[in-house]
Amino acid sequence: MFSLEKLVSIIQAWLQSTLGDPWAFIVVCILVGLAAITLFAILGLMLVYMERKVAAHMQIRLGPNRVGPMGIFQTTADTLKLVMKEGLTPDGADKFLFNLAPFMVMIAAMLILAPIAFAKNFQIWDISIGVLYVAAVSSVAVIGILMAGWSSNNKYSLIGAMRSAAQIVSYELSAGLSILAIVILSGSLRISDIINSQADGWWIIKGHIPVIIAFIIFIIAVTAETNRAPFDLAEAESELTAGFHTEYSGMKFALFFLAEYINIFIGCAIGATIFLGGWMPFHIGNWEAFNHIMDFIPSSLWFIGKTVFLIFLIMWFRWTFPRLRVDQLLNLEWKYLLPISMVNLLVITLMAIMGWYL
Amino acid sequence: MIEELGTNDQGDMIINVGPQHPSTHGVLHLVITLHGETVKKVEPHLGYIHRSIEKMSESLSYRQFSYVTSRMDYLSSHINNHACALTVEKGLQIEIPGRAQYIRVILDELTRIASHQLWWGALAMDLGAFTPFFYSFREREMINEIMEETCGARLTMNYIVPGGVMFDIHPDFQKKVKHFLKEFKSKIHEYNELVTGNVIFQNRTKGVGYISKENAISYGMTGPSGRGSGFICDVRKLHPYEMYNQLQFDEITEEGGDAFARYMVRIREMEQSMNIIEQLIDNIPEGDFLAKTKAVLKLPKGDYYTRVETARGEFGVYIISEGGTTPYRIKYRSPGFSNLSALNDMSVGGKLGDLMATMGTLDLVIPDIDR
Amino acid sequence: MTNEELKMKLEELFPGSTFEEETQWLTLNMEAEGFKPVAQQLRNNESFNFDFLFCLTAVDWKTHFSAVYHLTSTALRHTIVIKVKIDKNDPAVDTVSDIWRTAEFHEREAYDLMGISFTGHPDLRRLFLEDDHVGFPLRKDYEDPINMIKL
Amino acid sequence: MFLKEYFKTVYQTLSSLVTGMRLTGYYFTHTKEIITQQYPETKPVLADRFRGEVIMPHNESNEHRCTGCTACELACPNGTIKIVTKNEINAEGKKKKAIDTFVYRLELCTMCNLCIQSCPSDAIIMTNDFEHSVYDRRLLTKVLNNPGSKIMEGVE
Repeated sequence: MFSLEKLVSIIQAWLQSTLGDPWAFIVVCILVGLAAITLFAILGLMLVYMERKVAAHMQIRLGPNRVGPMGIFQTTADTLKLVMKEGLTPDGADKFLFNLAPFMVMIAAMLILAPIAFAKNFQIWDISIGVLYVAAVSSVAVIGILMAGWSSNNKYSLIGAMRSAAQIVSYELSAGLSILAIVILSGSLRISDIINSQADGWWIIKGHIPVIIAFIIFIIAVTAETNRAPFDLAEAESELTAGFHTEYSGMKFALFFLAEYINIFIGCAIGATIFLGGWMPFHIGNWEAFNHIMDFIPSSLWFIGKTVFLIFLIMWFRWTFPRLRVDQLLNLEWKYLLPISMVNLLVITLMAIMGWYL
Repeated sequence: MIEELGTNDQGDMIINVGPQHPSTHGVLHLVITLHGETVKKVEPHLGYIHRSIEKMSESLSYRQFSYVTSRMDYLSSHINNHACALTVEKGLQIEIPGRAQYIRVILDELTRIASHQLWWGALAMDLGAFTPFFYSFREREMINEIMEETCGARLTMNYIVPGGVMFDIHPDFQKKVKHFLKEFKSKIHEYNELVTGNVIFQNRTKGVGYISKENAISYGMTGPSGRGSGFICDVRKLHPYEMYNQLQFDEITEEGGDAFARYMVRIREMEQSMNIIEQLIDNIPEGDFLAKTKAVLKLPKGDYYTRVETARGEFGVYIISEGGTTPYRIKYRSPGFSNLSALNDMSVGGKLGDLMATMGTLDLVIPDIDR
Repeated sequence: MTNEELKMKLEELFPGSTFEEETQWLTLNMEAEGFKPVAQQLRNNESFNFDFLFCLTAVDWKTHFSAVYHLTSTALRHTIVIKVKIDKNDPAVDTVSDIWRTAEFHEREAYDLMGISFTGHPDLRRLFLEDDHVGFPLRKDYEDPINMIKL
Repeated sequence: MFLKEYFKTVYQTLSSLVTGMRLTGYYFTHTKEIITQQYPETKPVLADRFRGEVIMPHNESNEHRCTGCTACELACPNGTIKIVTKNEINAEGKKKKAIDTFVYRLELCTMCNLCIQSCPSDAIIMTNDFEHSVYDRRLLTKVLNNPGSKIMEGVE
């Protein structure tokens, strides 16, 4: 059976035996970095293509269909075009911050990749405070967006950045609280522990209605945090033309664009890990035979499948709903999501104490 | 000209929305003063697509001048041509054949439906939902095909000419129109599911861009925008032309005065238009489609004013003739121009997003405003 | 009110008003001087109640200008046309934008294209053309050798 | 009471959102509803009356029906048509007016069909051709009568 775990351990063993202790570690680090960047590029291309196809089919269109079979090279061609374009810096812009901002956004997105378990025992860094780390780092992205909006010296950008800041800061709360619900149930902040606690069933099934509520709130919060419609106020193109990245062009624009999709992927990956069991196959209690069959599907496929399902859900939102207004957006968070998730957290704590889950 | 400073004394931001902006639907230029997110002042700057059609028409003959009006409100080009033809016919006192009247009214109402469909998609797009646009275009395409078959063009038809219509209708016309009505009736529930009932949409439009009835009249807001405030202004009812007085249909008014009321007026108006077409489509009388007219048309000296109801409101053609072959002075009273003048009043105090909802429900067509 | 009643009432209120014959609607001719009070009367007098100014335009008659106001009453459903004669050399007339709000834009348009200045208008600037444009295009004597093509 | 209202709002909100998603979901899964026409491969079927371009039909012996009466030139609102006439001497030795060149400037044409309507001898018609893009603007100025063409017998 194919397993990423074996592949990694073979490579690691080979490096250890040929290079010796410090060098092998350094080479591993470089390899991991390269793999992460490659993963980003591929993910970006795949997700943009997926988005365009999903959008097209919902809008009774065909979508990209010219470059390559089914248009699969369309996004590659677009990226090539963006790479070749001139990266303009406006005259009145703060040049240093303007050029730094896309990298800030990108680095923030990359950092969250560390604790994500892509497959069984296939994780860059199984940090003991994994969930906390994710919550902390994901709010760093807003600095990049604020930087971009402020330094562009464009009023549309500034409004977009301010909206984005207000939005991310607010929705961080309910995202954190809904993650916390699972932390209470599983009793650990470590990602691998959370996944292992779902060996006899995913939390969304084991946790009954309170966890489903937490899951819905989490999905809404992720949509908002990644600035996706119906919460795409930061770039609301019918109001602010393109929001905080109005002035960006070429590769710097591409980095923002990529970061948006990476953020979606990461948000959905976290959601899949916490609520849907990550790489954990679908297990039901003590049905040994059924569980065994499920184990035959590689763990990486389970993870990717769940993540793609969540990504699809978020795309589905985008291509169905109109955009909220800025005050409604904040009302939704502070009047509805936050109280609900707080009460929900209490209920879940009670559940955890009394052991009211499977 | 336009303040380049960016802020005024009170520290408000001054932003140019347009002339290149996704939600101004063309080259409308609004200079808005923003206090944070709150709109304090909206000042339209027009003229980016001003072609001085009124001056052009002074050198065009009475057969030629109406084609230009298709380029004003391009979404109700039929109705604009109709108004021009009616004015000339009034001046020459031509009796139009019954068949031509039926064809004109059916095409007018089809144009109205097509215009409202496009508006529906564009409004949803202004509010951030992209998908409705494609659904509305799917149905609009059917109307375009009917137009193409009968009139020979899809947008700027120039089909209604003084004395009747340019050609007879296509043999398939009745069949296609009935097919369209059936299809559209089976699809209109999608409009309600996707947009009307959507809670986000309702929150974005209810109570937004309010204008009272008195103000609407004072600003001369006509058409669905005026009727959304309860202003009874349907020219088809008040000053019936062609055979609108023989038809059974309701004038749709809503009392809300906000964006949602204007939205509902248009949605319900589409149903009324379908109702009108249904009454006519099976009864098109046989006979001539074009009355006999002289080769060179000369309007007697005098003033001629015709008002018709386009998809956006009351469209007036005011011709002053000195007895020559060309108009001495021609004035087009375009509905969008008056509707736009109320925009400042409607959007002050709202958020930036509300401005887009207000503009969307006013259904502005910029060439119609600039002329 | 019918045209006859309107005519009588108007003659009673403004003695000496002249009317045009054989027109679509009752047409009142007047000079620019006394226009504003008449307009106010037409709007505010209960028996007229002309609250809807549906068209405002200006015409260049070569010897003089005239501003044409089409008014209708949404409650009483009668219509009147007022033609105000304006001097060619000093084209000015009182604004009605404080009576009918829609006049604000229509007067700017008339100012922009015909060059009639409306006294008391809150914001009389060019609407379509650039602020530094020379001439008023809808006047009959306007010449623009570059943009106007004679066919 | 307050709680009941609150939950009712939440329920209505969610159900209205789900209704919308069901519709887009339906179209996502039903690919037969797709209406995209792939243009260069599948050409659109245009109606006979579709006005694309003015042409002057010629018969097999290179004859057209245009008498050079300039009715179309007068009817055109944009000066799209320019007719240059010449005097031809026919078989009986009489002078007769005939067209030399029939200049049609496609870039000025608005397809209003007034020229076709005004033509007394049906010499010009509209075609369905709508693919007018060229790399040089001069190519849009066309001469509609073929070189060496003559007026058809019997057309006055």
